[in-house]
Amino acid sequence: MLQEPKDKHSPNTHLSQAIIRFAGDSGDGIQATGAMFSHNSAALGHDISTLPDYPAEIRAPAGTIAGVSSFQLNFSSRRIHTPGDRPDVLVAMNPAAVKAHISSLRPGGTLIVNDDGFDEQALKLAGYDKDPREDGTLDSYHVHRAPVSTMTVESVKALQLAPQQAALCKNMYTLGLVCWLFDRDTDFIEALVEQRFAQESEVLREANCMALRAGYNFAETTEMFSSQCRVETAEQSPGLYRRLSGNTATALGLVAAAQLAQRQLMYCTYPITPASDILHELAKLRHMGVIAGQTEDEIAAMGAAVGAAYGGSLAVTGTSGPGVALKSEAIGLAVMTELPVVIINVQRGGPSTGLPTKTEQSDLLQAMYGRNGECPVVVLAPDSPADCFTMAMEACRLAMKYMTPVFLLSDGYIANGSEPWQVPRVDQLPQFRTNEPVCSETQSQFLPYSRNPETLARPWVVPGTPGTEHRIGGLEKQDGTGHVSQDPLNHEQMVQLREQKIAGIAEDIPELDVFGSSAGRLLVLGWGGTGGAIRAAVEEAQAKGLDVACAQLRYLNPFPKNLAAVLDAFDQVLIPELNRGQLRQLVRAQYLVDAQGLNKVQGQPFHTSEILEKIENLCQQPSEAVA
Amino acid sequence: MLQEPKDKHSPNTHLSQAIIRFAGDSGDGIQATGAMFSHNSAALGHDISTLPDYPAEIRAPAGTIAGVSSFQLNFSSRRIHTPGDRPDVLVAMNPAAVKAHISSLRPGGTLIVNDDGFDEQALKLAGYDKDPREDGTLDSYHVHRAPVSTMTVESVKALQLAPQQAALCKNMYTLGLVCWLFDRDTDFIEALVEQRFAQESEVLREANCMALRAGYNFAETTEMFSSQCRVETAEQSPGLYRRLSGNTATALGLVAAAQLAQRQLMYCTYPITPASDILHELAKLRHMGVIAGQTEDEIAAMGAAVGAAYGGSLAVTGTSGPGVALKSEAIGLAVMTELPVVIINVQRGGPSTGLPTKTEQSDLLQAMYGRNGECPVVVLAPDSPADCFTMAMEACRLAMKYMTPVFLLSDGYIANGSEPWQVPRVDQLPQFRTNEPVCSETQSQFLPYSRNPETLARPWVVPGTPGTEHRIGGLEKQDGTGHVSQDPLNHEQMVQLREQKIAGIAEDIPELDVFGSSAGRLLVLGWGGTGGAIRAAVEEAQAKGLDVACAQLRYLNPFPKNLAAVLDAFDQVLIPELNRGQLRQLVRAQYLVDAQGLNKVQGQPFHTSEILEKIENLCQQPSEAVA
Amino acid sequence: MNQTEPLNIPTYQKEDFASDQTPRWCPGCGDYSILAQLQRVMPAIAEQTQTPRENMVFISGIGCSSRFPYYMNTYGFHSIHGRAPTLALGLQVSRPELMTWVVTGDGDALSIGGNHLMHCLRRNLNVKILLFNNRIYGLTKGQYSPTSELGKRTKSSPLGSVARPLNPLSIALASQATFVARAVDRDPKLLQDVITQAALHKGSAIVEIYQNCNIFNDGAFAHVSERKSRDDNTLKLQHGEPLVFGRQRDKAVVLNEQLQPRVVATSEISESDLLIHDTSRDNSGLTYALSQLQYPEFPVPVGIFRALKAPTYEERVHQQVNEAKRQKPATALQQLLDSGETWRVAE
Amino acid sequence: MNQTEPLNIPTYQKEDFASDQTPRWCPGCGDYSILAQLQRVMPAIAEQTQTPRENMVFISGIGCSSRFPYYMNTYGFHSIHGRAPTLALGLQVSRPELMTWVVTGDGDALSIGGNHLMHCLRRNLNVKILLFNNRIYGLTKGQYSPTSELGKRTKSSPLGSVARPLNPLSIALASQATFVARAVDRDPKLLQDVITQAALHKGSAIVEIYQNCNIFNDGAFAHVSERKSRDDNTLKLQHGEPLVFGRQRDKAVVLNEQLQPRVVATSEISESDLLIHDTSRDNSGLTYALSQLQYPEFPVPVGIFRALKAPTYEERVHQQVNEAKRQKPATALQQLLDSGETWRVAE
Ligand SMILES: Cc1ncc(C[n+]2csc(CCOP(=O)(O)OP(=O)(O)O)c2C)c(N)n1
Ligand SMILES: Cc1ncc(C[n+]2csc(CCOP(=O)(O)OP(=O)(O)O)c2C)c(N)n1
Ligand code: SF4
Ligand code: SF4
Ligand SMILES: [Mg+2]
Ligand SMILES: [Mg+2]
Repeated sequence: MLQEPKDKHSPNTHLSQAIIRFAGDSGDGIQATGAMFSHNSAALGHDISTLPDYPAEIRAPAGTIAGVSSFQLNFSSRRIHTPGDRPDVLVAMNPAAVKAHISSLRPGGTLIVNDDGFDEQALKLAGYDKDPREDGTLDSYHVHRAPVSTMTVESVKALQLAPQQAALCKNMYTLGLVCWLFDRDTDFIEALVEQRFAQESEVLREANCMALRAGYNFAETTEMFSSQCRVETAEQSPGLYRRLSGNTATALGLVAAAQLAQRQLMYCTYPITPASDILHELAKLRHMGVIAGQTEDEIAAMGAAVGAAYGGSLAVTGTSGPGVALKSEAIGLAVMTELPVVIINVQRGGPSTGLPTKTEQSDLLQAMYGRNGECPVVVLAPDSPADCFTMAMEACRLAMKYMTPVFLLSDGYIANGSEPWQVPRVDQLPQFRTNEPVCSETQSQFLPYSRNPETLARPWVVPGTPGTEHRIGGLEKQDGTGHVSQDPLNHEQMVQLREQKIAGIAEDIPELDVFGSSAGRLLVLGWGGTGGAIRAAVEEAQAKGLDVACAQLRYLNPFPKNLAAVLDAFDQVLIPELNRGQLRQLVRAQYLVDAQGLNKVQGQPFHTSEILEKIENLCQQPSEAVA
Repeated sequence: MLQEPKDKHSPNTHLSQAIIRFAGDSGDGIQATGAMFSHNSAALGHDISTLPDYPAEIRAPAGTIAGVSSFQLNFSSRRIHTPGDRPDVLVAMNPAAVKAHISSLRPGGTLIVNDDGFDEQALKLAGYDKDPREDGTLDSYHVHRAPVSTMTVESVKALQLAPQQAALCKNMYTLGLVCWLFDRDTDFIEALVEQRFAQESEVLREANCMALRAGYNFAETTEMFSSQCRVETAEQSPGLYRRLSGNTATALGLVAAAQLAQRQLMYCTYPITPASDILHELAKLRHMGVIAGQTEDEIAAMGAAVGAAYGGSLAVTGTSGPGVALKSEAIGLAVMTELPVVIINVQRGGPSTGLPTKTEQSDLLQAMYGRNGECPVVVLAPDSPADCFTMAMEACRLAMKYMTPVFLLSDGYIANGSEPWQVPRVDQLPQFRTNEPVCSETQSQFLPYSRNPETLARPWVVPGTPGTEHRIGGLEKQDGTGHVSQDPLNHEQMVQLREQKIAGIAEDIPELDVFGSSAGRLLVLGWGGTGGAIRAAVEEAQAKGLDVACAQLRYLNPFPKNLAAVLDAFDQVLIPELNRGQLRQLVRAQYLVDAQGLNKVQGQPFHTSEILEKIENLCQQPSEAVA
Repeated sequence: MNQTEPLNIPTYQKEDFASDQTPRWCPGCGDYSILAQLQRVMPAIAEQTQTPRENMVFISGIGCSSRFPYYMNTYGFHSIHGRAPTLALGLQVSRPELMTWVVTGDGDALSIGGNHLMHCLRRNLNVKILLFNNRIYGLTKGQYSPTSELGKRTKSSPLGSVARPLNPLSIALASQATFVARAVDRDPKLLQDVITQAALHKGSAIVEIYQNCNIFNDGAFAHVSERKSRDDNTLKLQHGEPLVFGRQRDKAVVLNEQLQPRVVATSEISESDLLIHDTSRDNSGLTYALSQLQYPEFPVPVGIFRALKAPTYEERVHQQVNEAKRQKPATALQQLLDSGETWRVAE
Repeated sequence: MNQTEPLNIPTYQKEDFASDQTPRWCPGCGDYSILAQLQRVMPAIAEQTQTPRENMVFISGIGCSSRFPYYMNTYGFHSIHGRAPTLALGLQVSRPELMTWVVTGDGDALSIGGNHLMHCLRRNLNVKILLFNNRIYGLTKGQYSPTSELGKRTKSSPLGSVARPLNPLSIALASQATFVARAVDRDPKLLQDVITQAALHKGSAIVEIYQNCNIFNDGAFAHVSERKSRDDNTLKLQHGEPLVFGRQRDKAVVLNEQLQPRVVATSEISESDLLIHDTSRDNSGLTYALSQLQYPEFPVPVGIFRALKAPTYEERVHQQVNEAKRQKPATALQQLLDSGETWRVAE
């Protein structure tokens, strides 16, 4: 039933990888189920990658397709990069879940359905005229039916819960089934349940564990599945690991940066999907001195961040695309006043309100150009959930060293997705330099727009410093003094200085790594959250013998300084993006390279297969002669 | 003293062109003086082009350089395109005006100074240690000194005005001097004064005329100037002409469009320099049913425009760069709901508050990309003051025909500058088609997102129409029905449809005109307000025998469909812009052409000579072989 | 575009105002009740105001509450967060014959959209604003809102919110709203009555509706919606009636000369000392004082605080247009183009 | 970063607060007088609050008034239109030891920036807001502002403005501002006094300053600034004093039984019937009623309307931080990273 189906139904098939997707109503606890199974998998030593997907409504109408929530997990003995394209196993709690997800189940895959969810009303709500379990629709899958709801209620009878409450445990029952299927005991998950309900009633805790064990036992006893399978564990370097989502990673990266820079972290924001969780994480850390606050809107959040930066704090604001639109005027102010602010955009489907809970990469050009005037900023993009930690720190480092706003472009996919993260030791994290004025600057005539000759940054002198009282603002500044200046040549010079300051950062960031040989037929160039899918596709293509390499940009402005050379070394360049070609635009304009696009704008991440197909396609075209 | 100084000081030199600049304190009436002399010149049959320039302060400190206001006029017997680079005649009312402007006076040019303005205090304020009239500073000019203030007061003594009021007429006195210098009588200007003071006191009217005549007579009597000169009149096709500034032209274009489309004009805005005058013009037209109103901010202005468009009005909003930043979220809403809104950006120096009264072209990429998501809009840019009329109408036409937001990128230079405009006959203006639903659409199931197969526009069905009640909004829409849809493939399709709709407009706009031969060594490609300077430079270069042509883009998105072919026909492409290369970015990305930039970011328009020099430069480089 | 002929309004049923979309709120959400009551009174409103369904427009921002327009079979616009009043402005000024409603939440109206709300009210734009106040951000899953109590623990304020809540109706009065009212999701009769009066009002009408978010802020308004306590905890405002409340109508709210309110037993004061509610007071001082009454010290006033006749914004605009047209007969377009600094070049 | 040691504040002179930039307002502009009075009282403010000059910050938006910070020899930030309170929020929360001032205009504060103002006040952020109200847009050359009178003819309203003006102090009170005052550019003593009191106040202080724009709206406040009429047209509010005014102090403002204000001759009422001004009232009803008094029907109240003690926003934030630290001893960064869904891979 799984990816290496040597002997399909013999006991204990050993696999290197498996993809499972849980799907059900928003109220069915799908996200929690998925999270627990993921944690369990990681703890067992698998590499994991997850993809939660849920509707924009808080609780969309029960039983409808619009109300289906899902969670996909890829776990493997090898290093994996994505949650996988098509699940090997689909768990569907109701007809709507079948309807919404069956087409992605791998042919020959395993489908586990909750039979109790299939009454007439439910079928109708899902838009089924006939019962799909009976009309042949599911013939190409291994279908396993279980009266999950009934048996769950049965299993916790001893606790005398209200029937509704009892039924809430059905996700744990299913998890029991799945545990058996993958040949793992329920101890770890029971421990998770203990933790989770530690603050709540003992009865609930007990009920969940009972349902879990009941599911496990049912699978064991009834031989519901003809075989078990076991996914090999991955080789991992020793140490402490943590399952980390992108948003949590971002929050941790900010806290780490603040501590390393010895600055107070001020996170000023206004809630918006899918960025709000960064706020929620940071709000928990008051005891670490973190100030995370909600303002009246995104304009105020950006204004407050500018004010906090002016005061000497590590100022960060987080939002998604529509919020960036509102912040753009004040970002311009931060550019003119040359203050360090990190602006996080967890990108979602656009334009306008768009698809708030879906992922997209369509705010790159907004980050680059979404302001009046020549208004350059640094733009970074993490390429996986855990990389959000690294790049959040990097954003802070560059902002404070160069006195500039820095965009961090995350996206819904990596923000909500998770992967194992080897927890770094704090004493091994990079040291931070911020741009405090050297002593001489505070003496005699203080020049707020004097520049560090190396970084071109101006000094970060904050109110409260005696003797350096000065005035800044959004009007063009005179070089050095920072006074208002309408002088034509000064304006030109300042525009160029601001440009050079950002461009010069290319010297301070890592060169672009190429995976595969450093020259050849095809380079797949990606950025940000598509990193996993591209890497997986290129690995597969290389395994097939194709002459292809890939490189993932995490620095978008400025580009790594070897990018020109990297591009030059390949006959063809393919740029897959979850937009209509925004990086491609930048690369073509800057390097005059006829890069091709692979563009998907469906609110969904790339499938490895989509990229692989395109690679195969391009590699099959007759290659042009190269000098 | 002027451009063709055959016999410098003989009476009645005949010239084909002259450039004069008036400069003085903000309170000296410089702008009014310039405007009257311009009108007079135009009425005499010259082609004219003007450049007002004033400080950001309402009334900057008197006597300082920061407080100097100036007005330049180029008038000619030939078709001219710019206000000229360096004046032949400079009128300076005080030392600060000399200090600020003397360096641009053509060597050998004429300087007229108000001697009364040169007391010690004034010299100090202007930063002169020594009197420039006496220390040799002005040796390379023909300096004419007159005690303007004293003589003005003298000349109106009969009227018994308060001395301060009398002194206010000194600009008219100077104008009298200048009239004599250019051999024109004062009748026309006296008539202008009559009009201007028609509502005000007769004494003031009289005083101004007396000062004017006194100046004229003084020049005549004292032989202050050794000669007069006369600029030939231009050949102009018969008809009614009007001196028109860009902002007025824009306002008139909107009014015309509304009438032609039979829609109510709703102009929703928030004041901002240099766009406010469009509001002031439109506010005067309530009697024509125009509704022009001020909202609480730019966000509200854009929101109100969307609401007005939804209601079926021709909705327009006007602002400058910082205001566009604020409007960007709601512009995204207009894209998603596919409603026709014209957004005027009278560009000024940026970033942030920047240089509010200075010109720049640095908001092109903001117009293209300054929103979250894939959010395409139409972008147009008039290339001269009078062209604002044409392009404002065109913006309205495209918005309503294609149901889309349209950006109109004016700039401070053409908005405040003026030129003669042959007033069109209304019955010869183009007819308008708006996208009202055909009858069948309102019947049976109404589909608010059905599309006109030719334009891809959706029907403009407005509240109040029985039977077509429907709901729209910022969430992704289902094709056809317009219902909220999270369907991945539908999203991709809608993103592409919105893109194609805009791209398709290339079929409905004029091809790009090339001035000069349609193929050759160098093409100078410009956009918007640089049109005049580029044209003038290319004319001069061609006159020198250089193989150069030029083309001015007034359609930036989509580009005219022949642009690829035009670019292809030249060995080299030069793109002069008042920014750091924004059009160049677009052209390079789209056509992979190694276009070069000539970039000026000084808050000032191009000088013809700057472009000419670059052209000469490029034409001198050894040309590469072309197939 | 102005409709001047008397219209022939069809007789509508409640169902005529239900769109074909199924509401997507959480089961038990207070929004359902508000939708139901609104749909119920729409036929009467249409008839009384002679407004056909196609002239009704619902504009909303973003939030759970702002999904409202999808469920009304009228024209509807689900706009962007906080900006619904701005769309209403453009629409209503260009089309005064429409009946425009704004549906908004406490975050939408008072956090990101506070300024637009204030300016809408001071303009007295003819628009009916329904503010669903659940004292929480529903759609973004439970952060504190500008009406959340000080100290409120939410996802974004795990240790309690640190800002004092805004009082929507005090702000509305200070912004010179001409119609101000409060209703409760669980009190259908009151809701129907208040909504109907708001619809009949000409000018900016704002109705704060206490709305239970049973997922993120359940029971926020239990004190005014629980049957057993609500009469003791609410003060039903009725024009011309004294400010008396309580299940036995035995308590009264009075103000002393210093305009400081207090609760007294009706038995303790003479009838002539009772304050009589007057919705038509031009001066908003007393009404403002009422809007400041806070539970538990005071009962929560519900019903109509203020209903004042005043010219609407769009009336003023169009009067100006008409007056201008009268004074200065419409300039033909040609004439306009031909004006200004002109000269003629002869043939 | 908190300064805990007692500071040794130098003794400042007026000149110490003047920067090296020459003011660029129009000759005769009311802004000059405000600048002069502020510079005059700064030494005393610094001393009384023990705030050294380097801890003073002036933040402004955009407008003529917003050029103010350039002329003060303190830290200064000329930000963007309407957003000064948001910068103040970030600054003051991260650096509570600073004394942050916001300088703003009627357009800046009430048009584009209305929402930030409202939220700043409800938070009670410790910031002193000087609102220069000239009832016009100065910098953009003369369009009507949100405080322009109905019917005001300006460049953008040649036939008269059509929106009712906002009352800044009523809005401030409805937003729960803890210090509310009004002063006049031409009354230096009042201005000095009010500014000093605002500076001493802990929490959000808003001072509306009537400011003459002699270029675009000359004489807007002649009734309260002309020597001969001003005593008859203003009501000087003084804590503990009766609401009496007039050159002869022969008139009083009182409330009738319906709590509606009216003017009476002092001779007509007994002294005990006089209303005594109390700036410390928690309930804002009466103070709001005072803020509603409009010339010419009533005198214009000037001076301090309200001055109330209440915890500031940043105090609440930092108390929470401190309390959290006490309850949950600071997690080391390593410990934080090591938490969550973890497992260990053995060597
Ligand atoms: C510009 C912008 N910022 C933030 C959001 C996210 N957002 C959507 S609704 C909402 C608040 C909802 O609260 P409320 O207005 O009280 O409505 P409710 O859901 O409680 O009915 C927020 C913050 C957004 N959609 N747009
Ligand atoms: C986003 C933005 N919109 C508009 C402007 C233009 N603008 C500058 S100041 C101002 C209003 C000034 O009025 P007010 O706040 O009353 O200040 P005053 O000049 O009267 O002191 C406006 C509209 C701007 N700078 N930024
Ligand atoms: S989250 Fe709250 S307000 Fe939103 S639909 Fe659910 S119950 Fe209603
Ligand atoms: S325009 Fe008015 S407010 Fe501005 S500086 Fe001049 S007088 Fe003062
Ligand atoms: Mg809410
Ligand atoms: Mg003002």
